[in-house]
Amino acid sequence: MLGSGILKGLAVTAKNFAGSFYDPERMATVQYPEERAPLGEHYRSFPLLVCENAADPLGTLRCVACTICEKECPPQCIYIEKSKDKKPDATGKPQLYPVIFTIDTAVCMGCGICAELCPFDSIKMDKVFEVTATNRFTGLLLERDQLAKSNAYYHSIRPAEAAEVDARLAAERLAAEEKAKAAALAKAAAAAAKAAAAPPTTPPSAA
Amino acid sequence: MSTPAPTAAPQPFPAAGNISDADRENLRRNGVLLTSLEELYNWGRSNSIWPLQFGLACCAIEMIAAATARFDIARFGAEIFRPSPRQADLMIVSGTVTKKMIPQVVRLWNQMPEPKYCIAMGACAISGGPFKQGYNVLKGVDRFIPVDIYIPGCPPRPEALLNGLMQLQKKIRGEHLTGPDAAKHTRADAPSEYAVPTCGAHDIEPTHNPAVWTPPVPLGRLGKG
Amino acid sequence: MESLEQIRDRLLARFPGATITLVPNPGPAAEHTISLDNAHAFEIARFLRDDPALQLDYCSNVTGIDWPEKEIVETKKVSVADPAGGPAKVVEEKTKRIEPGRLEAVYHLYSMALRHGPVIIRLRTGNRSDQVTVPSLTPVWRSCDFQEREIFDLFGIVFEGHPNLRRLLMWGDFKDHPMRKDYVEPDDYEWEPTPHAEVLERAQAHYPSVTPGVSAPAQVEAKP
Amino acid sequence: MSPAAPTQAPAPFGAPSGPTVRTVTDAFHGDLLEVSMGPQHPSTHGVFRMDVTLDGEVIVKLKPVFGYLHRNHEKIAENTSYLASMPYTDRLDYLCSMSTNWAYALAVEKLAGQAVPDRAQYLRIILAELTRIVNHACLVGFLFNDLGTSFTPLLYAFREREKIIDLFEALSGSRMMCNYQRFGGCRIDPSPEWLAAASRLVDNFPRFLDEYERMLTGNEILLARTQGVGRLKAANAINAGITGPVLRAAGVNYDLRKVDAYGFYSRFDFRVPLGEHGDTYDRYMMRILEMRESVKILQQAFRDLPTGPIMDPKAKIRGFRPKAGEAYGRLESPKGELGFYLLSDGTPNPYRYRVRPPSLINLTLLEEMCLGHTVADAVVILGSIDIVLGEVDR
Repeated sequence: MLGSGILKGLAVTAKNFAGSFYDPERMATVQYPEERAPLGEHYRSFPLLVCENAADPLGTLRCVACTICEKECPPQCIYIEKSKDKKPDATGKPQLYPVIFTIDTAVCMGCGICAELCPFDSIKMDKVFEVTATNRFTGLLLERDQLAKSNAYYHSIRPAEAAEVDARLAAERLAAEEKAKAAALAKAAAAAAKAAAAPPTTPPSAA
Repeated sequence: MSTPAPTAAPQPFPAAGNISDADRENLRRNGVLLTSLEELYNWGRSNSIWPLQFGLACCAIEMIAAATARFDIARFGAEIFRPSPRQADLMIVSGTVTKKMIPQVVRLWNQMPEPKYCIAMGACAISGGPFKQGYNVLKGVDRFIPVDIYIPGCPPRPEALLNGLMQLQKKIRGEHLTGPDAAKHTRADAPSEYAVPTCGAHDIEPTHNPAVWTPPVPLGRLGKG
Repeated sequence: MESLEQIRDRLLARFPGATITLVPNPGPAAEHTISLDNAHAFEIARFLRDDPALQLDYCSNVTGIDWPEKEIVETKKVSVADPAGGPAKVVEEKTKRIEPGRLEAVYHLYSMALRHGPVIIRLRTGNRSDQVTVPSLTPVWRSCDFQEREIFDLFGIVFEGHPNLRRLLMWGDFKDHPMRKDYVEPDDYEWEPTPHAEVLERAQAHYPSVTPGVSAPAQVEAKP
Repeated sequence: MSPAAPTQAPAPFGAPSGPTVRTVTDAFHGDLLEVSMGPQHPSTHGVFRMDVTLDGEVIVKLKPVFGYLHRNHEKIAENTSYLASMPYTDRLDYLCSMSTNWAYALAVEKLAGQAVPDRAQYLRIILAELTRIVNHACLVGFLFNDLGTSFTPLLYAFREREKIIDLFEALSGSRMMCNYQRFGGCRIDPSPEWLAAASRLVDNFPRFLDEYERMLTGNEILLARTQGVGRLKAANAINAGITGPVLRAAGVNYDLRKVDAYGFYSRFDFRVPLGEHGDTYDRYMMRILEMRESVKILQQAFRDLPTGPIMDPKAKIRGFRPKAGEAYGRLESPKGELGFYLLSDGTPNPYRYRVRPPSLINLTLLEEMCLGHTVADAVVILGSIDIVLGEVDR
């Protein structure tokens, strides 16, 4: 019968219309500002800079201004200026730090390559996507202090990844400390050995 | 809701055309319907923004997604995508604007009737985005048409577009029809049409419209080199 | 499918006088190519399509490549007899030669009927300025139509015999060939918030009055 | 079905085909009318433009005009590293970023002679087939938009798309621009929950397809508007380099998943659906049937997915420099043969980077397909070819 195909199709639509009142399968709408679909662990929007201590974000940035992200960023939206001096980082080791660290979110394409390549686990991807501005140059340019986010915040957006990073950094620090300790011990031992092997110009009682 | 200090001496009624925002707010609170027409008008406008059906690139897919069941832009009254610029209030520049395309974009903008608004959606429309190094890519649509809301992202999630739309609604609700800060479309002297660039031998001419855009202020980065 | 050498030998037998050379591909992909001379390319292409053993009926991809003129320094070790009668010395001798620039069109041919391929052929222009003509293979494979137009647009190779050789991607009045290596982009990004070396240089040219290193919106605001 | 004999001479190029252009102008026949459709046109899928010459409502000449989205992808890629081009390939065919990622990774792996672990190969197939489903479902929705339905099939398609896109987002971090493949493997290993969710979705997908088909396939308007419209002959299609579902709708059995058997496709059992008439209806059915075949492939892939690493341990992410040489890698994207031609001179940047865009080359015969039909049909034919402007203009 001519029109039976159309009627069949309309039956599907009618079923869907009725179903949209009770069938959760067919209730697709997320009432956006009030309710939000959860974002996955890996969701990425724009980069952020992780700092160890929220009280002193700029003093405890993990970033050492190595400029790998600046070079590798595909759309070239990162600008870094290295410091001339060194400042102690969270572990007390003197490091370079970025004097200027700017990300132009008007250009950033959120590919995550900077976070993937950062050897210091400093630059990570944020999950904030509701950004609007009325001026491209003042509203969308993120400076260093706007980018710096605490490690706790990083944990809150990506628990699994942050825990992994923390464990790795802790292990690295431990290894570095042990290495330093071992080096100190070896140095002491060497000094002692040297002292022992030194010609006995000093009386043995001094050793 | 308590109104502040109702016992104070009655304020003199301000002269016509000389009503400040505070006065207007005060009058509104006291139930004077003088300003309600403007508000009613803005309320109606902000809840029936008809966008131009105008997809440029990747972001257009997210714009379509924003119109589908899950995000449902119809909840904000903006689901009627008009294929003709003559019937549209809002231009969502969704995607990369190339130099070959910009004359058409400006022409479409000129054909839209006032009041009209522009949302630059996505990195490409704002600044050229990832493609800003391209020889045929315009480094930001704001070089030729005035942009009201910028939504970064590549592409922005549909929720981000909805958020941008809400910002635009807020902006529309705050517009005035009279007075020194009246909205652009109420002023006869404000430009509504902009010069259309031409495609020249090596580049578009001119490279930007000085009436809309001036080269930005460098933030003192010129020392590194 | 026959090997590339066999194909070349058959082509040489069929088209005496044609210059057909194998271009080896040193990479792991080992997709070697045949370079054809422009005089015979069209006939050879038709032969490749219609030959029953090859039946390369499908031209998948046409690529333009720009090889600008480049200076090649070759180092050769030459033994020089010592005039004083001592043992001969080995001296490195450097010769410079200039390899002329050229443009190249590369065609990837497959057979849909026999499901083999690719046979890759290359056509070369004489130079990059006035001898930029190669024969068009669009009459043989219609799929070259848009791709050859694109190469004409972006590289400036003129395909002789193309039925509709106009710019494909850029507008008609555009004069340059932007995919060439020496193409200079129009200067239209004066300043960016995240300037890199090249952009910074341009920015310095655009804003000579701004004192370097000073965070100075005020400096520019003072300007009209 | 055997492929059409290629020795069948294709119509000589430039020869008049379709109705001859009428020269008589009288009181009943006005002048020919030239109309520029696009670049802003609700039905040209982006910023595509067709300059059509009309005799009444019948098309007598049609010239496609490109370049309104020419974003210089190739030039940018030649000025940047191999890795940095990966996110740009997402933006080529922005509906199928996973396939484009894979095509680029495939070409680079061929160029550098790199191996890919088994698990990554399976993951790539899973993601590519999910992408094919997304693309075809959306395409059918867009095609019906072009036929004049106001949005309804597209709403159904996007409802399903959102589910798959959510999977992509959960895995790769972005809805559309996945940037997931790397040279020598994949970036993130999916969790067992992800795989279970994906497998569940795939198992449920035929139900959606049945519903979709019940709604659309028998529709008399569809039949009247598509059957016999925009016919494409097999010999012409081969000669014009048309690939993908458009070619197979014309009855040519050429699917790179079978021909090249790249990845691990040789391990999978699936059919290549073929059309008979090469008209718009066949092209529509081809998409529906391919989705069903993709579901089959996906079920096998979820069943057989091995454990193991997802990256080749020898793969280098930073400072990747393939040896000098060239390679052309191609695969069957949802649109057709997507190829990447790479020429390396041993530096970190490719010397020549070229995309063989199926969408562009499938448009070669648009004029022949549209001649003699009305403007409304041209819109439908264009919709059935399935173009994405990001790939057409690059």
